[in-house]
Amino acid sequence: MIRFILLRLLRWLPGVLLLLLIVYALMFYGGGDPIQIMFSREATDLFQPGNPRYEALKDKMGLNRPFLVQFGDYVWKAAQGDLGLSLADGRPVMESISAAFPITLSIALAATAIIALVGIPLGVIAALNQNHWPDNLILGGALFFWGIPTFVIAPLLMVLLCLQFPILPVPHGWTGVFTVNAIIPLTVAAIRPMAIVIRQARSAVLDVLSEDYIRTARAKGLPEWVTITKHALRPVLTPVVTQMGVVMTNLLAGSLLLEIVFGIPGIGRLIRDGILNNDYSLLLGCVLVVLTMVTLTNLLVDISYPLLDPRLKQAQRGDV
Amino acid sequence: MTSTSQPLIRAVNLVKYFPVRLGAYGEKKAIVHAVDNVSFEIQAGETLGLVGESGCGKSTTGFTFLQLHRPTSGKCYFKDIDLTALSENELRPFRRKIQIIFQDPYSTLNPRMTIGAALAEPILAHKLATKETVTERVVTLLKDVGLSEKALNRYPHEFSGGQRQRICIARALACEPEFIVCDEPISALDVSIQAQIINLMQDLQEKYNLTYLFIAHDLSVVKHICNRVGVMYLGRMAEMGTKEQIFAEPKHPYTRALLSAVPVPNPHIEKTRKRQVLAGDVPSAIEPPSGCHFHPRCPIAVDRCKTEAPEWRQMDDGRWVACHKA
Amino acid sequence: MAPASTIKKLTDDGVTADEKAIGIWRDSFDRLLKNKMAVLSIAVVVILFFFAIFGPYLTPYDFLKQDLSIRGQPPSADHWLGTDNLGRDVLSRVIYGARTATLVSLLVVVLSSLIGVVVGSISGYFGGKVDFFLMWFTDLNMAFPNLVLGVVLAVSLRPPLSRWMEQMYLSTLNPVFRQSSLLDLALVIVVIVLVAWCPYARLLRSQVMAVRNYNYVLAARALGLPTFTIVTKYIIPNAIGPVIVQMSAGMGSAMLTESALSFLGIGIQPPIPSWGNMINEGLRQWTSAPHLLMAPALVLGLMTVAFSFLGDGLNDALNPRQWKG
Amino acid sequence: MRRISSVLTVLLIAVFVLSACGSPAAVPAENPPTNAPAATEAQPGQPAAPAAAEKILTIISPTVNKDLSPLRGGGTAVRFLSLWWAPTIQADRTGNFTPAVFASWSSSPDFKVWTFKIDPKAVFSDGSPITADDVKGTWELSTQPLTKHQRVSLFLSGIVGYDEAVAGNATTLPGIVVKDASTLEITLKAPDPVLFKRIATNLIGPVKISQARGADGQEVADWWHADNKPAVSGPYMPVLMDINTGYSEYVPNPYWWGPKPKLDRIKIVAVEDGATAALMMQKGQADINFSNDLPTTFDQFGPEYVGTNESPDFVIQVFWINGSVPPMDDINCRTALVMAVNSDEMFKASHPHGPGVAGTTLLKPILGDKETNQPPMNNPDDARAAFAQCKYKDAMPKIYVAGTSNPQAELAAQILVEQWRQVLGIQETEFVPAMDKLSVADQGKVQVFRDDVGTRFADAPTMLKNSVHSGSGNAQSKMGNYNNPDVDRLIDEALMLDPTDPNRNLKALEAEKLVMTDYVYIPWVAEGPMMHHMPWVLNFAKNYDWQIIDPWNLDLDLTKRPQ
Amino acid sequence: MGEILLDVKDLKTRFRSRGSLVHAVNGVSFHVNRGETLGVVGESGCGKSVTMLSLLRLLPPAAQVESGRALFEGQDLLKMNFGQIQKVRGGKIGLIFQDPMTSFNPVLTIGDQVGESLIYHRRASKEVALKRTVELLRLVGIPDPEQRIKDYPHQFSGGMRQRAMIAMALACEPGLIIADEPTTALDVTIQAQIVELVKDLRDRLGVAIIWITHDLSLVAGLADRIMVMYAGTIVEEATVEELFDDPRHPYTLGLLSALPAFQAEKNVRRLASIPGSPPIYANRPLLAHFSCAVLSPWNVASQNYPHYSRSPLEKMPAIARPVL
Repeated sequence: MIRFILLRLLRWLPGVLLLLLIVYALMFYGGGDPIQIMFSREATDLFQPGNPRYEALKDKMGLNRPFLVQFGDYVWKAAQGDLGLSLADGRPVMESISAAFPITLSIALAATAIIALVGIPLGVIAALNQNHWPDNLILGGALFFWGIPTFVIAPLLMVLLCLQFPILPVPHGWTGVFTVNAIIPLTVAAIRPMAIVIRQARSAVLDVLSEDYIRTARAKGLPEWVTITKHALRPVLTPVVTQMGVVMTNLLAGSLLLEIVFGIPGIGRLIRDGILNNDYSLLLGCVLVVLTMVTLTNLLVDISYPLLDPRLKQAQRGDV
Repeated sequence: MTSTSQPLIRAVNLVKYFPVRLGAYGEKKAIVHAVDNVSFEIQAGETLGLVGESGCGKSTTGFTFLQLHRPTSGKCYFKDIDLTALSENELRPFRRKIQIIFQDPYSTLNPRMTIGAALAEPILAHKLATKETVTERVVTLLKDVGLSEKALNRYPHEFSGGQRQRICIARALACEPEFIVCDEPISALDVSIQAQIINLMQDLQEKYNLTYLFIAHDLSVVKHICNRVGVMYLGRMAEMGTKEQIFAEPKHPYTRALLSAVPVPNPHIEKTRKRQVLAGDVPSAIEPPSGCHFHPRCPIAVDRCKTEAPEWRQMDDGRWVACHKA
Repeated sequence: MAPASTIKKLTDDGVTADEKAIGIWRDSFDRLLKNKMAVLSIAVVVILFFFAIFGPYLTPYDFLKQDLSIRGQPPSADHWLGTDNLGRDVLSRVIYGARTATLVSLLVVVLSSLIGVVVGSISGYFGGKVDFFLMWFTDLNMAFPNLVLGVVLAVSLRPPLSRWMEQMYLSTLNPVFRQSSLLDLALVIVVIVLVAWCPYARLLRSQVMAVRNYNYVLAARALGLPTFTIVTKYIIPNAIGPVIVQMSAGMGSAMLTESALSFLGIGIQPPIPSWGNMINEGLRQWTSAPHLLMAPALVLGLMTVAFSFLGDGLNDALNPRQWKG
Repeated sequence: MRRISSVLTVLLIAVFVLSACGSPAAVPAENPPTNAPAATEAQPGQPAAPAAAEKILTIISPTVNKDLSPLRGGGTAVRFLSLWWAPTIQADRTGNFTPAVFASWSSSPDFKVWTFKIDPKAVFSDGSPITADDVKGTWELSTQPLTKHQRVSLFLSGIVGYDEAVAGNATTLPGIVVKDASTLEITLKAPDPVLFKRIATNLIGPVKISQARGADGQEVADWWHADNKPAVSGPYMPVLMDINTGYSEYVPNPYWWGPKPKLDRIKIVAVEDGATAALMMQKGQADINFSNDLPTTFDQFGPEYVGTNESPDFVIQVFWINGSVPPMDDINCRTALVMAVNSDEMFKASHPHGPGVAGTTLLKPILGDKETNQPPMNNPDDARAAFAQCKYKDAMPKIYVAGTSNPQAELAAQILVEQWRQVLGIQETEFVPAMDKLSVADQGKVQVFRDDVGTRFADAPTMLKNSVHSGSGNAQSKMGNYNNPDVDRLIDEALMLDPTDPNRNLKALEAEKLVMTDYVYIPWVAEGPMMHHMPWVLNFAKNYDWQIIDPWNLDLDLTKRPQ
Repeated sequence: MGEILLDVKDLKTRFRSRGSLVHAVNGVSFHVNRGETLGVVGESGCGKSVTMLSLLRLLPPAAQVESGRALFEGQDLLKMNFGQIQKVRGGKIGLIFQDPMTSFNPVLTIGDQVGESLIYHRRASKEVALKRTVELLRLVGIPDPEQRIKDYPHQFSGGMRQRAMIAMALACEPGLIIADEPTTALDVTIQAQIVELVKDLRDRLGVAIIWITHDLSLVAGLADRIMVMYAGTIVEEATVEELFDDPRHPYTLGLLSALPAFQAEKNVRRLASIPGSPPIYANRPLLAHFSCAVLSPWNVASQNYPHYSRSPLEKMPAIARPVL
């Protein structure tokens, strides 16, 4: 198991470095001038190239060194947990990320929990009523919400629930998962991936229901609910957990739109800030964190397979 | 016809191991001993049957001989040419001489190709006919296997299992082979169809002087079609001899057990005869038992069998056996 | 299940009397036409394509024409979907947006599936180190959140490309290099393709892995057919089914990604309309002029759903697992 | 099923744990009780008022400001600087200057040496008096490059020693001499008759220098953070800051030496989305927007919401033309492009409810209608005629329009390019929302920049000096090193003259006329600061620095606010 | 012996597929006596499995019993409500399926599955069920059953799994066990083991068995009576000796003569074969086209190319022998 985890991480490490290098290069060559970035546009004239103040600062920040030296320096420091200072606000990137990351993670986890608690049962209900009205209703609903982009559904929900039927305060910022403020963002975060999970759970249940062992269970004369809960739902878990892993990584990484629309100070918004300000030290830090999280999530999903499916414990696979 | 001293096909100490990883997280490396030191030779025009239970490596032997899997060690001679020494490109001209018929006719034909195209493909690839003459050749092939030329423009899913197996045979014949590996060609078919295919294969053998390596788990079929029979157990050859030798007086305890297990379509015999039922299951090919692989199930095993693998030796009557007590 | 038409053919005289062979693709298509939702989706998609191609010639207004005297009008007989806050006709813009969306999603799907098919089939057929490396790269690409990658690429690639186009124009005076909307389109497409090819590659790889071990591929190898023939004639046609399904779903998600990028202001730049930037503009005045948001959002939603249904229909039609009893 | 439930349990526990550490310490607007204890601790001598009667003002900040240091001189954070930092000299809404930290000031006759006296009542929120050393230290600190003060040159560039300090070569300004604890003497490089106006701002208001400056002469990190209990000089003081969410809270400063503040608490909430902000305002969850304006918000709340001071508009928004880049290096082309545009249309589209007026000339907002030059004429025919002369008319390089970073600017720019399209048939335009989105290599290529230009007090030569003088950053960076020697000469001469001398304005007008015939800008709008406050906010006004004027006067009419 | 346990009359089952109907079982009548072993032989797609699934109403949704009667211990299985049929399934009739790999739930332990029916049919506690499971596993010859009940199905070998399957069918001591090709997926030595085990159990427990297979020789030593099915109908039914000694129906004869072993003694060069292919209803996904073509096998059996028509068999009536 440890070997497995180590191998996995080894597989990812060069990749993460490569991606970092790409992003670094893109921002370094394609992005704007970091010094000018550091000052908002209101007084850029002081920080034009050639201006002594500009040059003094550039020298002080080590921005005159060659590209690879700067990148190597960055990686070396990152390995020691120092992600450098943000170009835009001069604060340690680590500090911003450690403040933002738990928020994104808690949104992702909470939304995943919602999706699991609501989406899976709905998918199962749909499967059990295949081609009857509950199935059509659930699938139709899922498809409907799937068709609406996050950035449309968010303000619509807001206007609906805060203004038209004023039952909730206008959400802004982030006050924690278990606050009124979080209801709308979490709903929005959950609603589109839930559509996928519902469909996935439904087709997984349908697949399982056509398996021989369900017929065996029925041939044993088990009550139908036992057949469903004991025999049908457990095997469904594997594909659904895979899907949840995908949902989770998407939520971790793809909260960009959500966080922008609701002004949630998470990683997504940091990324946005990084891009808007060409703040590549911030952006790189975020990329690093997101990649790490995605890697870890994938790892967790991989590790969980054998726990969910005992067959895999004795798995035998080709040596590649 | 080649002389008996010069076999068409010769496999010498053929070994095929598959490395695998075991366990939920692939933490353990292991090796599947699929084919372990198997040797045989087949004369031109002869049919060698290869029998054994599933997982004993009989199909792998066939695939490995055809270089569809590259052997771990050992040599495969086709008319004195060592196939194992050839690269994939050098092998290509020989491919047409050595062909294969698979077990499951449903997965053996490309569902997106018409029968005509599927049959024409190898002929054109080996330049055995031009584009103009290829149709004629394909029609002849179809006739050979008892299908009409109407089949030309049809797709595989429009045919029944038996017809598909006919098409597969036609395809194997398309590039005029000398040697065909028949990998359980009838076991996926219904009983009534099996007989048709067996007859067809026999007819074709006569017509084109084909050499067969006939792999099967059904002993009665092997008995019917083969000249010589090899019995495999867990990657190794247990016994090989003429049909009469094997079926009339098996020397290896496994052969005996195998023969005894086959049901006889005669209620009078079947209800009274004493069967020798082997205990236990076939062990895993990943960690095969020490010594003689068969010893844990062998009714006549002695201590020596546990430690020492029996030698593959020729008996006085010409048959080969791997048993200390034979 | 067998379509009725084939039953008739077969039962006429017990054999398939008419000599026209029924290919498996054709068969799948027949099955697709049996699916009501899929047919409806096809109709919607066809209408979309129609408007994407001919739309701009059918609308009475120039999608760029500003007329401040009629800014922010609700739908009326003259302007069916009203006007935006610069007095442009929303209907004309939505229709032109269809062109943007169609162009982007079609090219994205075609390009990314091409890349995916090439990578996936190489990876799946050859296996081993090639596979390891390609899948490592694909996984990596997939792990990178697509919107983030898209944003980073869009932000960093645009300036040098735009510079290059300008140089090309000034040296060749070819008006093609003048179209910054072309650059936007190309960039959006590249950005989406760069992340969108991964699922295709993965899908095709697993399919190829499965198909590679099918006996007909082994048979083809045993027949000594060239590798290229085996891959192109035996493996890919049989592995491509799920890719086609994915392509349909991919059309919808490409449209969504395009609009998300445009929404973030890094996709199609105004004044060229895209549903994304129209939604972005419309969102700001949602309460006062809902039609500005609803028009593009509804069309976008409809298209996404249609492609999704089409994908489901294709899945049913192409997936042999569903043919059973 | 066991496994399902255990997985879900783990997931839920993880959510709980994370929400505990993930939710920021601050809890915005709608539930004050949660952080009331923390807040009351932080305000000595100020008994907590009963919750019901508490007047809590909520201000929306359009960005998350991670840096609230008063020494930055830019960004949206400075918009509420006057809440907690007193200005050196107060500029009121009518453009008059009244004492603040500096009680009085005088200059030598040649305007080269100035003396400022600090109000003896002026104290920091820890009770310590504001001294001349604090002012000197603050100003020196502001000039350091690492302090990154964005506007320091506007205020202090004339002082002897400024150039060394600003390049990072010196940490002190020899031009500032502390005469005694409450007296400063400032020596200038060149005469400046209006220095006291120039420094009348909150942006260089004195900070407690022992807190702000470290031993190395540089700014102490985060000294301004509420957790570090900064000694502030304004009517309110911060008690809580969450820089990651952009949330901060302020309560009255017990040592404030001016009139008693009327509010019990001020909250600043970062809301980046304009629609959300508008929704919050509508529901009474926020009172002032500082400000992410949506044109539609104005439609919704009306001109009263937009509001403005009656102060003279010193700021005009302009599309500057970079004359060094093709096609703008051809005057015919510039003429055509300028003449093709109707500024009125641009203004109407972007500011349907005001405030302000369509932009005309640079000096009209300062000098008024009587003495002014004629603005460039909008005349399509002349534009076309000029365009016909343009050498680029057949191979028009693409025109980049930079700085369309807010919705109004974008609207105006869209009208602009549409008029070019309609009149001249120019298709090749591209918007660059923020200038720094361009890489260094591209920045020289941009032909049109949207930016504001202004003067912080009604002075015509200063306005021109800041915008079109060849030494100004504006002329260098946005106008492609625009250099008209005659203009420079006239401006330099005007600046030396006494403010009461009528020639000061006449020379400026003469310079402006020259600039206009060079066709280097397209005016868009002349605007005063927009208010963006709901009707229940009382006594709210801003000056040209976007500072709240008389912040202690800010008040709320709770009866009007929706609950 | 002699008492009729199951009596099926004129059973018709049809498959519905987009507008067309396929009669997979077309008027089948047979009976099983108490303690008797009935062999059901036929090629794939002849309807032998569907017949048995119809009895327990375990058909896939697309299939439907059209008419018929199936009296089991005096009650009509086809008319029972859901609760009643559930009591019969597993309780009074045990089922053994062909593929023991897919017929066990891969994520539940053997112990969880084998004795499960006891909990619902006999209201046994979990402990009792587990204890009984151990007994059952020992009965079917699984070594060390106390440990093996904690194993998952994939940890069993094929033969073991089929043994466990038999144990599962025996759990509630049913009067009848329907074994649907239980040894087809097994190797010949394992098949011999299973056959011996079933014989042994049958003799010890006196349970009636319906053994479905395509292999005539397999049931030769096992069954008391044999019923040959072809295309949804019974073509011949006889005691095992009668059938092998004196096959009446050409199809039976054809089946027998197609067995290489049957002719082994005669040492013929060519095998006798039944020309053509048996009609098939959708049992292979890719054969969907053919499925519907063959609505009633006897009149459209010649769905192949003419020279492979099944002419010798056409129009042959089903020969029913008197029930012994």
